[in-house]
Amino acid sequence: MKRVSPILVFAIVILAIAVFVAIVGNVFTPHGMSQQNLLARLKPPAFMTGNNPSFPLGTDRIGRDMVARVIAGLQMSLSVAIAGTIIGAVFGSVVGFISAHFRGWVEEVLMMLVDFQASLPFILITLTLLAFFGNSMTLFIILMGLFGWEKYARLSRGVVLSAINQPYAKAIVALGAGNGRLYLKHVLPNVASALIVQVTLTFPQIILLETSLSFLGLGIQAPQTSLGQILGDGRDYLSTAWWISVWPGSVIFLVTLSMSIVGDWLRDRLDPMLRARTT
Amino acid sequence: MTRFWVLKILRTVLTLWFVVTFVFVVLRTSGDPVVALVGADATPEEVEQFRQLWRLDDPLWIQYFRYVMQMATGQFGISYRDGREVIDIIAERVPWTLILGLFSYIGAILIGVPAGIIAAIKRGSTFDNLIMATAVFGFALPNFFLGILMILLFSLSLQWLPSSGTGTVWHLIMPAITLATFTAGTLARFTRSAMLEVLDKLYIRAAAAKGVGYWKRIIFHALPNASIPLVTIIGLNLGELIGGAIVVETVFAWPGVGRLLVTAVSSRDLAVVQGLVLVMAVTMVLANLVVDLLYGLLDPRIRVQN
Amino acid sequence: MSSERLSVEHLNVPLPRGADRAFAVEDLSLSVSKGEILCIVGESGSGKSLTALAAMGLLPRNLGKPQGKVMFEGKNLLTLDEATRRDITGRRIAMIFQEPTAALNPIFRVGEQVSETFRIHTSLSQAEIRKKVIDLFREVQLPNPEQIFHSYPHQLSGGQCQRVMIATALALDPSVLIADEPTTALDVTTQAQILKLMLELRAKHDTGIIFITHDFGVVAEIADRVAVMQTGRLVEIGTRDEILNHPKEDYTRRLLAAVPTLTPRKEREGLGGPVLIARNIVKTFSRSGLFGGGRTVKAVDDVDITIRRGETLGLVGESGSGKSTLAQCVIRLVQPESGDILISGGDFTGLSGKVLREARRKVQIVFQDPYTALDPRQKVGDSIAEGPVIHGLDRKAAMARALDLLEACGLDRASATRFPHEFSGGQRQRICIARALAVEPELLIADESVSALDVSVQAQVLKLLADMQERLGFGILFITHDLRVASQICDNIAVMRNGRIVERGDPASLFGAPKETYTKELLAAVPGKGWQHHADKNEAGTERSREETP
Amino acid sequence: MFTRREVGNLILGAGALSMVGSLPKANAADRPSLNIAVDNLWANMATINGISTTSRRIFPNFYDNLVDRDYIKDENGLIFAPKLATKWEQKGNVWTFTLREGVKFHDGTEMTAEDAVFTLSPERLWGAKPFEPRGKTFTAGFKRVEATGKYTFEIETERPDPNIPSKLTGYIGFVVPKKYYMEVGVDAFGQKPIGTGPYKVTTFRSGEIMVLEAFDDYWGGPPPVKQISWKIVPEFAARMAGLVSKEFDFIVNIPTDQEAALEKYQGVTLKRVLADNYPAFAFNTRPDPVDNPLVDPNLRYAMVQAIDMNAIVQALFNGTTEHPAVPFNFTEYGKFYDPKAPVKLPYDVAAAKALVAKTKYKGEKLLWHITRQYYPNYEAAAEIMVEQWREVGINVEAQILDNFELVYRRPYHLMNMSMSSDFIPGDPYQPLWLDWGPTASRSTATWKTWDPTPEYLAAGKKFEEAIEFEDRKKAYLELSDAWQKVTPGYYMWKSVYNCAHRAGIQFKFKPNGEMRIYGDYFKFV
Repeated sequence: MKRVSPILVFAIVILAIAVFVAIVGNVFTPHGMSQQNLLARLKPPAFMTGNNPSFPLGTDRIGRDMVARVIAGLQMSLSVAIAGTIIGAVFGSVVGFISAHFRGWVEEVLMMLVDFQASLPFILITLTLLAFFGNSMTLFIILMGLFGWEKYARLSRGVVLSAINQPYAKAIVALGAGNGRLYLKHVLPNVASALIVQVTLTFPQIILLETSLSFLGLGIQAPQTSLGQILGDGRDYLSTAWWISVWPGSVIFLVTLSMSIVGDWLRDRLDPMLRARTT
Repeated sequence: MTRFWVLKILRTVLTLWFVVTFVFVVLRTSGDPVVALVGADATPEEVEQFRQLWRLDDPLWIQYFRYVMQMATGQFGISYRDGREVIDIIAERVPWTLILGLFSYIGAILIGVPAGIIAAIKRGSTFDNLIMATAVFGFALPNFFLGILMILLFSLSLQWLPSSGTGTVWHLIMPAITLATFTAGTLARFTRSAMLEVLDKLYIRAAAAKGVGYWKRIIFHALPNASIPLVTIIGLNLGELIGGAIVVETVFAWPGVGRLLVTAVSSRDLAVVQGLVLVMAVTMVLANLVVDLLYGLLDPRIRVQN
Repeated sequence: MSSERLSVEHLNVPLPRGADRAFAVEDLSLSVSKGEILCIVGESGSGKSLTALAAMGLLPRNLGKPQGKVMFEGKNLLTLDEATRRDITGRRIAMIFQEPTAALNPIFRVGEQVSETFRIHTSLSQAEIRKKVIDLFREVQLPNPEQIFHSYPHQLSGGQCQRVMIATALALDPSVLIADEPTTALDVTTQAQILKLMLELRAKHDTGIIFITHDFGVVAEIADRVAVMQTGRLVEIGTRDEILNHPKEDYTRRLLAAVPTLTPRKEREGLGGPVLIARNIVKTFSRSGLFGGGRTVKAVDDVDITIRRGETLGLVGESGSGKSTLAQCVIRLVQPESGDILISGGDFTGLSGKVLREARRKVQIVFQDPYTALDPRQKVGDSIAEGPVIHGLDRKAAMARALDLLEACGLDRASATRFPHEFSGGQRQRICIARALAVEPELLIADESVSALDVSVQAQVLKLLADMQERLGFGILFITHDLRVASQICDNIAVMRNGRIVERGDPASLFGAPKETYTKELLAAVPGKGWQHHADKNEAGTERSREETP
Repeated sequence: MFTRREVGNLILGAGALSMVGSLPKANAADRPSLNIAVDNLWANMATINGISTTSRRIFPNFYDNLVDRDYIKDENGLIFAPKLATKWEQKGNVWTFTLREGVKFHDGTEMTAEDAVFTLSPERLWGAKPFEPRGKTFTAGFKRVEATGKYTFEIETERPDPNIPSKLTGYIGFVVPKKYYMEVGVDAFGQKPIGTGPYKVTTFRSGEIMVLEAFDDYWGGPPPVKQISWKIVPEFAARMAGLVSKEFDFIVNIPTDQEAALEKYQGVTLKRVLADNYPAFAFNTRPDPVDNPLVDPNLRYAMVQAIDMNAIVQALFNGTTEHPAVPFNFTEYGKFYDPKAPVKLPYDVAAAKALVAKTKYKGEKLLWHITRQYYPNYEAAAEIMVEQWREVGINVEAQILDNFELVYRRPYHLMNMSMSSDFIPGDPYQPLWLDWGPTASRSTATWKTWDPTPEYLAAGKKFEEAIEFEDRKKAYLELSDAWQKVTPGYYMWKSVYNCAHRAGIQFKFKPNGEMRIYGDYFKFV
């Protein structure tokens, strides 16, 4: 086995902690995410003077516990990112598989759709649709799901095309296997690595997109919260109550960073071309 | 050769037609287009003007056809927010975004590409790790956050740079850096892998066998080949750049199309939104055409197809 | 002064930690003299290419620094500084590679790439360089040198690219030329031309040539001296006659014995009824798009073939002749435009859907590259059992059949639970054969199935095929570009060119008295055709699986 | 506290006072320019169509009122001074105004009675199809506006109205040039406005910038600043950094929590005023949607009693403003103000719970439409209130929307709004009657939230007709009671406007948010 770099270990540990905290939720903090304490507004974190010991990471402008806020934000951001990634990956991959299988005009039409999506900056599509249809959680998740589907479609079309032209796929067809067996049992496992690498790229991008939208006021709406929303809300307080934005900012940064590191590692390990080169 | 370009252009036109249709469909499915485009408390004159522009009593397909023709000739209508021609409003914003975009784009290329090259040729070294770590940092930080941090540091504390707006070249620095960070990071990573791929090619080895020196191999043999996929990614990144501009222009009060979009969206100035969508789509699609053109120039396998 | 041009003394090339052995090249000593062709032969992994790369200073970075000496004109190339060595390697020692198309930079005109050598090492003017390059092109017999000068690599054929590479190598009249399998990727006729060219050049320039190959036919054709390598070590070295006809070492003997003979033989007797009747098969490829009007290529043009039970029909021809397309049409991986295919008397062309999938059982294929022919994420046992499962056998029975087949193919039953990457190329090809045979086909298509294998492995796989055919009685459509192999295994051979079958017959008549010029050309191009080894009969792995007719 | 004065006397007395705003002629060449970073600019700068906080702060720099409120002489601006009108007198139903002579519009034409009359005319404000329809509210009771000479005109009202000069201190008092206005139309006028003010508009791009240049033909003499640029800088951090680093001379809209931090920087002066304006919310009292639980007044009472607004105001504004415990009982209303007025619905969680129990309300979700970042701290307060309501079992969802158009889209149960109180200075006419009465958008627009009760209407009629203070106060109390009985809304706090400027400037910030860069309000020091 190759030695594992400490950076990778760090990244995996960060992601594990993030997922754990998001799942467990705020059982460790006595405060709810929307529980306010108007007498304890803008309290600094525990290591600073003037802190309130029951709020280890401080409080926000209406006296809500930052620990509870960040955990709730993390839950929301991760959920949105996961839901978005899954929707995008599944939809995009299906489109890719379909166009690779049918070729011809089906492929042309689907790839045109891909071109269309790629011809607009995604945030523009998001802003426009939110403008036309109004903000709602469902639309928001769908939009996050639409993010990056064209990348999956292009990618999966490419890898599927090359996979089904591989002799092993031909041999399996020659054995008399149907399409279901061919694609699900043989092609999918073999293209999965490329798709997984793409997931590690899309996932942090969705978190950042959600953050950007929150900054523009179009992200997750109160009373729900997300890391991006806390960060956006706290930005006016950067010079007076830095902790409001620095905590969620750090979490976003660490999660994105870790995901990218894991993604790079996965790509190095899973990309057959890279692997062939290094051995 | 000609066929290749005819096809390309046809595809481009089709994509734009898709965009136009998309706007039409969305407009139609999201409620009464009159209300949507001129607002609930529009004056009867506005409504009338709008009805005339779209001639809403005609059958849908005629409306659609006319609408497509209008979009094709750049008649985006009148802004409901300030009553001016949408095309004029956009036109006065475009140069600013171009300046910011070009400046940060060139900056990102000048930083990202050499960094990627160095990382590739020093593969596995501390230097490589350092560059790649910086690159990841570059896009792990939300750009509005980075922008505000920079304002607080360089404008408020150090007072080296102007905090926002336009005027001098100094005004350009912080927004450009904020905008370029993400792109530079992406480019560095991509350049690295493209270079690594090319450096392992047989023709690089063959060049070495001919006695071509190390740096000459890198610059004259590897780089031109690596630049072929790089051009694609640079083209694709234009979208990210425009997307980034939406946020960065808001942070730094930069009067470009990105901020226009944000104001237009929040005031539901849909004629402007619609115009912007089209202008941005045209930009992206043209950029993709340029990329294809460059691709052809760089890669004789595409250029010379008998 | 001795005539020795380049000598390798006690060369060691370390492998990275974790490799299966410590050194890629170990304690290797050999030399090449003026006007001499030294062939280094060995199977894949024997370290022959790395020796060349070490001499040129082009070793991949993941390998350690080579130790020992590579002496050239009194200097040890291994200890020279980069700049000096580069000057020598570019000017005095030149190298050409196995894949000429990959060795040329795709984005520069080939004339430019040859000129570059002059620009680096001489101070000639642009016009002088141009003249020299065109002269060189003429010398390496490139047609239309002026036009080639302005062409891009992708516009040239593989053979032309290799000529360009040779021109580059010869540009400064080097003292030594290292050629690393320069003809392996080329068609036989092209190979013959290149080999001829090498001989001419040697005669004209007195260049010392180190020629790396795995093909004893090539060795027989051009070598003055031969060095045999195995796992990084030199096995023996001697003159061509010594090595080819009187080898001292067992390993050399084993290798030689594995080389298929070009013995013309008759069709076997007792062949059964037809398992494949293909009539008037036509397949056209067009490069059309939305507007049509693209160019069309008739890959298969009105071809008829018949294969009987137990028969092996060889299909030979150069790349692009349509052999593989025909095979894919037969197995319906590619849909022929017209023609009828009957397998075991049943129509195969008109089938679709479920019926087609069921009928596929009757005809199976084994591909050229064993590395891509197996699903990398499927255990080999499951791979072999999959066919029977698809065709309705229950998993247990299918797995039992798979295990039996593994054993029959000379593999451990325990290998069933392992993944393809744990096997060598030859073993994988056996697995592929087992997989194909698991559905008990009537017809087996072997599409260049042994071309990528080392000569000893090739012999084993050929033997396996023949043995299995003996046992199960299926017909084989055997596609190959190697006439030696074809002559050894086939009952009948069809020669294909430009989508048509130009001539057919049993090896004896076809090789004995070819009618078509093309067949004659092909035969003439077989390297070392005049040479036939006379290995000891008791050598392992050399026994013919069946009687050869004299 | 505010000093209370005899408003009526002052009005009569003020006509004789000398004009304000005159200052020594500045040398045009060496006048400095100003950069002002604002959070936003309204899209339209016409006097009525452009009504908003963000335009109000700029308006008096290029428009002039007919009548001025003098905040220099009186903290509360209850002194009315001549501006474009130099004299005014009332005779029964008719007010006669005399205009200042020699006043020029920015396009060089002279302002005459024709322009003033057009400004207040039915075709512009209160006719059947007025150019600026919102004018109707401000001109209720107008019967006739007519020029009687080149510099005199009359306003006739349906019944005697002592408050006409007061009304002309506000938006409707900004005089616009008839000829230009008619030539370009109201929309174009809103984009390229012309007035008689000390500065003229040279550039206006609503999403970006407004540039004013000194109008040296100003009747009050050349203004002190050569050019004023109002630039939109959406991010507070950028505004703050720009002020501290002296790129901006002024910034506006400083989040309350950041005031202290900003004041710590050298050379930064923070100005804060309590504005005559109240952020509020309206209850939708109508059965639209049909299942609207808020039709039950008990639920509305409960919601009011569940809010600890004093704590919220203390927390969000650090005590810089206050919550009016009784609606309409505002301190700026002088004699109308009663510090001991009975609080009918005080903060009382137990009472609120009891009230909820009396209703059929079963925890259905109530939608509260809120315009994004429109009123400072509104969203934060909303988040707190939603929690406080949750405690008494009322489930409110605050929906933050991009603009009012969306806020006005049904269904909703609560809606944000703000109420100005200064249309008639010192008189509760606007919030109590103008904003809720039978002509108000609250009760007439498509998005109306209540139907005035007969009791309210009757009290309102009395109030409108009352001329003597005692009658008016009595009617006011009756009207307020009628309103509170329904409780169709809730007044949250008195708005705080703030701005900050660099050293070297002496500036008087007006409580209505106006930033007058001239006269006694602004000086370089």
